[in-house]
Amino acid sequence: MIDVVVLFFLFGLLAGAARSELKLPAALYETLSVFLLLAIGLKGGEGLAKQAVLPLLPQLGSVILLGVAQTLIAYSLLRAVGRFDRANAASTAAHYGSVSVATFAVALNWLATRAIPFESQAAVFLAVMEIPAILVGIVLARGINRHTNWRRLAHETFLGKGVTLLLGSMAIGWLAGPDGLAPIKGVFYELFKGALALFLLEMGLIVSRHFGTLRQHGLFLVGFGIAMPLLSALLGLTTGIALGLSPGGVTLLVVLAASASYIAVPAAMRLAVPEANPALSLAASLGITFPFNLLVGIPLYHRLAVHFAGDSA
Amino acid sequence: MIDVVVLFFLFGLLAGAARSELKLPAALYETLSVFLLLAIGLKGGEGLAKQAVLPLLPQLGSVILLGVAQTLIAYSLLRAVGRFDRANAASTAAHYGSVSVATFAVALNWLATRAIPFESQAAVFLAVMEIPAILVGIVLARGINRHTNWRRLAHETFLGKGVTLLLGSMAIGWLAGPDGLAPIKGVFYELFKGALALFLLEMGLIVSRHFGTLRQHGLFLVGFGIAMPLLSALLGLTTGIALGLSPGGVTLLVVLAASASYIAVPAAMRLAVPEANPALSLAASLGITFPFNLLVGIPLYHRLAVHFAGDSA
Amino acid sequence: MIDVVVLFFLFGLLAGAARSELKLPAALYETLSVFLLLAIGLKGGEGLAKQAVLPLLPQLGSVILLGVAQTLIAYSLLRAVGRFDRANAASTAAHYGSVSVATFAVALNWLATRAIPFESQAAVFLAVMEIPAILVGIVLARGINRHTNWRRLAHETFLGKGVTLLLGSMAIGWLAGPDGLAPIKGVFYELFKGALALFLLEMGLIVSRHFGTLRQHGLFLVGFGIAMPLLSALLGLTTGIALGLSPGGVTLLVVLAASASYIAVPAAMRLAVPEANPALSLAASLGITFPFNLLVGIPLYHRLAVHFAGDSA
Amino acid sequence: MTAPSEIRSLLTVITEAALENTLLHDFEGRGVHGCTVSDARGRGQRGVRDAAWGEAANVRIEVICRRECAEALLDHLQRHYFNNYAMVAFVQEVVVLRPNKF
Amino acid sequence: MTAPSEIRSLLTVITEAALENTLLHDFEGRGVHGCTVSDARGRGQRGVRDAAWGEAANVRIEVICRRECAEALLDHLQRHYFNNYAMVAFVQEVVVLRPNKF
Amino acid sequence: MTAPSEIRSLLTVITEAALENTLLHDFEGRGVHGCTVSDARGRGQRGVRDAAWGEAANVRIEVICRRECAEALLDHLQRHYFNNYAMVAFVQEVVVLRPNKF
Ligand SMILES: Nc1ncnc2c1ncn2[C@@H]1O[C@H](COP(=O)(O)O)[C@@H](O)[C@H]1O
Ligand SMILES: Nc1ncnc2c1ncn2[C@@H]1O[C@H](COP(=O)(O)O)[C@@H](O)[C@H]1O
Ligand SMILES: Nc1ncnc2c1ncn2[C@@H]1O[C@H](COP(=O)(O)O)[C@@H](O)[C@H]1O
Ligand code: NA
Ligand code: NA
Ligand code: NA
Repeated sequence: MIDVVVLFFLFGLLAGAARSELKLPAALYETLSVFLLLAIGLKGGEGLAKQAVLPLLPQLGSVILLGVAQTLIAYSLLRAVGRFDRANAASTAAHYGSVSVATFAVALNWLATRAIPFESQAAVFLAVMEIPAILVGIVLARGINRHTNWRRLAHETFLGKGVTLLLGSMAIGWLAGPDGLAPIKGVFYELFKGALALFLLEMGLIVSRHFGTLRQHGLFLVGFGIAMPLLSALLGLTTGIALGLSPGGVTLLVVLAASASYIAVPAAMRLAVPEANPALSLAASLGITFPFNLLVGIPLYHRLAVHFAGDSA
Repeated sequence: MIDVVVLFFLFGLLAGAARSELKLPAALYETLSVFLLLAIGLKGGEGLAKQAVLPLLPQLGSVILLGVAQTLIAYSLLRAVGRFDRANAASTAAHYGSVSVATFAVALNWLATRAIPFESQAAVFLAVMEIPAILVGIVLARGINRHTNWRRLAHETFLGKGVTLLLGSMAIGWLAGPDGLAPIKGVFYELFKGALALFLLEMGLIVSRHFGTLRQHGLFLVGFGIAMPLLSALLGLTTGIALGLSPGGVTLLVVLAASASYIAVPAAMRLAVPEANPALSLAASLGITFPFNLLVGIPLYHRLAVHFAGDSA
Repeated sequence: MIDVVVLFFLFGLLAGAARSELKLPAALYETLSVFLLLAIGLKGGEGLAKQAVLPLLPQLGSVILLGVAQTLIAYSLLRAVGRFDRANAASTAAHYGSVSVATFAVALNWLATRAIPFESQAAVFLAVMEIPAILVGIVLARGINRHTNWRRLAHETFLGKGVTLLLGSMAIGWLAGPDGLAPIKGVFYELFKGALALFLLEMGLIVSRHFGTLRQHGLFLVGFGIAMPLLSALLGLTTGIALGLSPGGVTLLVVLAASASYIAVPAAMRLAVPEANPALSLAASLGITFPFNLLVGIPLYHRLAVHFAGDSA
Repeated sequence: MTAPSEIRSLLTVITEAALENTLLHDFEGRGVHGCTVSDARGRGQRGVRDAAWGEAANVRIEVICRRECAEALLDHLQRHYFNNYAMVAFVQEVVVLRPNKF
Repeated sequence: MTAPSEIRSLLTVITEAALENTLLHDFEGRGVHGCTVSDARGRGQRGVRDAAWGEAANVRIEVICRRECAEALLDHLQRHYFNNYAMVAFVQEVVVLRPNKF
Repeated sequence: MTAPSEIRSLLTVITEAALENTLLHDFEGRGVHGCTVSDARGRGQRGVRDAAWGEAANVRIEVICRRECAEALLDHLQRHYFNNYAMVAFVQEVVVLRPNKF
């Protein structure tokens, strides 16, 4: 049975496709994304409080490499098969090397609904995988000898809204621990699923607006938007098994690998690689990959994870 | 004892009348109205999941006729007694033939507080009764041979925000069923009353702004704003009894009949019948009928429903 | 252990100081402040319903005098020690004679977390202490023979957003009583701490923006921003003990005395004493006194209250 | 300035939010290739219109186009909307680069 | 254009949100029949004013009126507000229909 | 009018919200002392941009400055942004008091 939050996404998609007048206030969308990031971070930080932090460092290194590898592979595919120019290939590749918070949130919800346990560092993976792809994408587009404003860029990426919220709330969860968090769990944990439902309703409306671009740019974008997450999923699966994660943890890492950014990366690429067409990369990441992961990917990735990492649980 | 959510309405009314600087952010008002529509729809859909849908069809036909009848009666009264011109009579009549979601939400809350059961199709009635009055109103103002942009209008009415949200969330509730909805009940059901309280605070502020128009347009508007819902209530009562609804269900149908639209209809009429003065119809529907239904109507309608439909419970 | 809501404040402070791009939507901030005021008022009103109102009158008189005294003392200090001109001294003094709702909310939360009881009239004190300092500040700046627009001013102060919400929700809480409020407690009581956490995150971001002014205006502002609340705390302590409040109640009165306004007073002073520099008074009240009270003040004031008023409990 | 600059007309319409889509549709049908819309509140002959409440919200629509186009749009507004809607419209001259865009 | 069009002055004032009501009240007392207000953020001599936080929010007030009226309003602003408030005011000429409205 | 009034240029730029900080930074480096920003939605050659969703949000930036400054800014915009960003820029003349402010 399909999760109720995904039904909200489909509802938004349909309403958008039917050109309904339905529109959520921009402030609500922003509020919900802040809320989801805080809730994910708090939960992650709470979990981290219970384990040693040092053994995580090699894991973080691995997921960074994972993100870099995905970006390079996506770039090659887009150049060779899609015949994208350098700027568009680099920009789109960066989207796929990075991650989507919304997809991760749906996966968290999927696991929670089925009471499947997972490692709390998954939230750290989320924060850590957001950035490297952006840097790789810029180098692919510009080379490293060009006068990119690295200072400005570092600021944008490391102090961007998403990363700040994730790291800050993880620190709070870690410092406060389960007892300290108890008073605010009524808001941040119990309202999570309802907030996610509303958020996905808006995501559906947004995604439907990107279908137009898809119709223009033909089959390649659609194919890439499905093939790339599947390829990334295999990389993520291998990494997750190599890191000895539980099936739940592997699922989340695969979801992170397979998901494509649609907030942080577009904003950074718009400034760093302005000649790339944002409609193209967003049509792929939002219009194809996001719904694919929600509807088909997550259950599939979990099945794979159980199949290959089931013993290590 | 008066319900606490109604106290919030009175508070808003007083604050507005005293020209307090109190103002809620527009995004909050919009968010609350989205939330209430979703919650009503989900609950309705969940209820519908438990019953056969086919027997509903004749009920839906009846409530559509009910809305049409109300519009025609209101039009005659406004023309004959109120000496309104054709456009204003048609526009105002459409408000009264349609329904008010806020009034319905207060009635739902009133029944829930008193643990009075009702039929879940009431939410469907709400969605279905919003539209016909708009069409009738336009025909009354323009005749049917004129070149109204029916396509545009159909779009506005059937894909308007309210109807989209109601139908979509009913579908979700119906598909997910009680178990599927469980994870999001923390948000959509348990926060309903608090959200309604905040919403009514803003409604009070809004209503108070329409008192000025009332002072200008004299007693007729006030009289009509009270007489019309009472008349409609009788029609609704008859229909509800004829449909064999429980006292709770009859109460809700009477409330729907007695309530007057203040969102969907004004917006549609503004475009379709521009020469009608929106201040006039809103002063009646928002300034008189809405508070009348909240403060006097709902308990009265329930007493009537129990008296006449009590046996069928 | 530091309360989790205060961690959110520190997070905001750090994010702001690091020039993160984190920004909450304005509508969320406004919504949270409306929510906190309503929740505080409802709780206060519910408490008041259980006691006689007449004995409160002399208490209200005392806290008004307390606010007036603080304003006069602050004015003298700012003129004599800080060498502020008349307008700036009067405006800043008014901030310190008035109160901060956010500080009060954190103190409420601090007591609730530790299950320390307090008198419900504290919420009335909050409403009553907001205003007198504004009037005193204006008289200090202008004298009383000048043609100030008192009517306008009375409107701004008595019908300002904060006072309206507090008085209105207290009335609702009082009228509805514990049973009447039950249905909306899910929203207004159980979400209080989470909402406060989000609110303090934004407060941290706001406060960090006032550090710049502090660097310019040197040590005096910092010293005043710490010394003044301590001085006010002693006055509040004496008053609280004289009124025979419980340790929890004394703590809240001390917090009110020690806190400095950053919403109602700046807005009123901007219009009434335009030649005063708002950056100066806000840097002190928001940049110094607010964080000082949150991090150091509240626990300290409670210890003092227990020490001196412990027997009367 | 290195690029050719030219004079165009800037038409500003302040009106009821309910009209936004209708007007944009009308304008498109009259050869307007772009426009900018922002929210506003205001007061005028038809009373106070403050953005908090849908029915009374205002928008401000701006169109840069050739002079003849601006005049045709003004004319259209006057014929179809001036009588029944809260509406103010005015035209200014502005200097633009890339004049073929407008 | 079929209707009489005429030149009027458009006065734009960008200032602290705290002044909105006061200014509108002043303007009304000086024969102004309508105005439009929108939210804005900005920076100037009195620092950065970004709309997120009440004390530092800006508004942009626009008034269309006769030239003499615009000059009188400018003069009033200068006398009473220029010294103590973050404020910028400027005047443009605009073409309007229905000139008797302004 | 009692104060000296003078003519200045008002440059208005309507562009992608993502550019806001970059442009303000550029402008400051070119001697601009103040500016006003507000949110907008719109449509143009680069499609529909409605404010609800970050990537497609527009801003409207206004700068009052000397004519030479406005021309230099226009030139800068054209060189660096016109090709790759949704952007419209235009200049008007306005009457200001306190001309030394701009
Ligand atoms: N004289 C004016 N100056 C600037 N804006 C105006 C003026 N008159 C009206 N407006 C704006 O235009 C809208 C419609 O005006 P009206 O049709 O006079 O009600 C008002 O809500 C204001 O936002
Ligand atoms: N040169 C300028 N161009 C456009 N807007 C300005 C300019 N200078 C100031 N402003 C606006 O006017 C407000 C008040 O300016 P000021 O009094 O200089 O602080 C600022 O917050 C800006 O929104
Ligand atoms: N003719 C026009 N009149 C007014 N605003 C325009 C016009 N063309 C474009 N715009 C605005 O400028 C933005 C960028 O335009 P463009 O580069 O043509 O996509 C659009 O999103 C509109 O907000
Ligand atoms: Na990825
Ligand atoms: Na009705
Ligand atoms: Na104080």
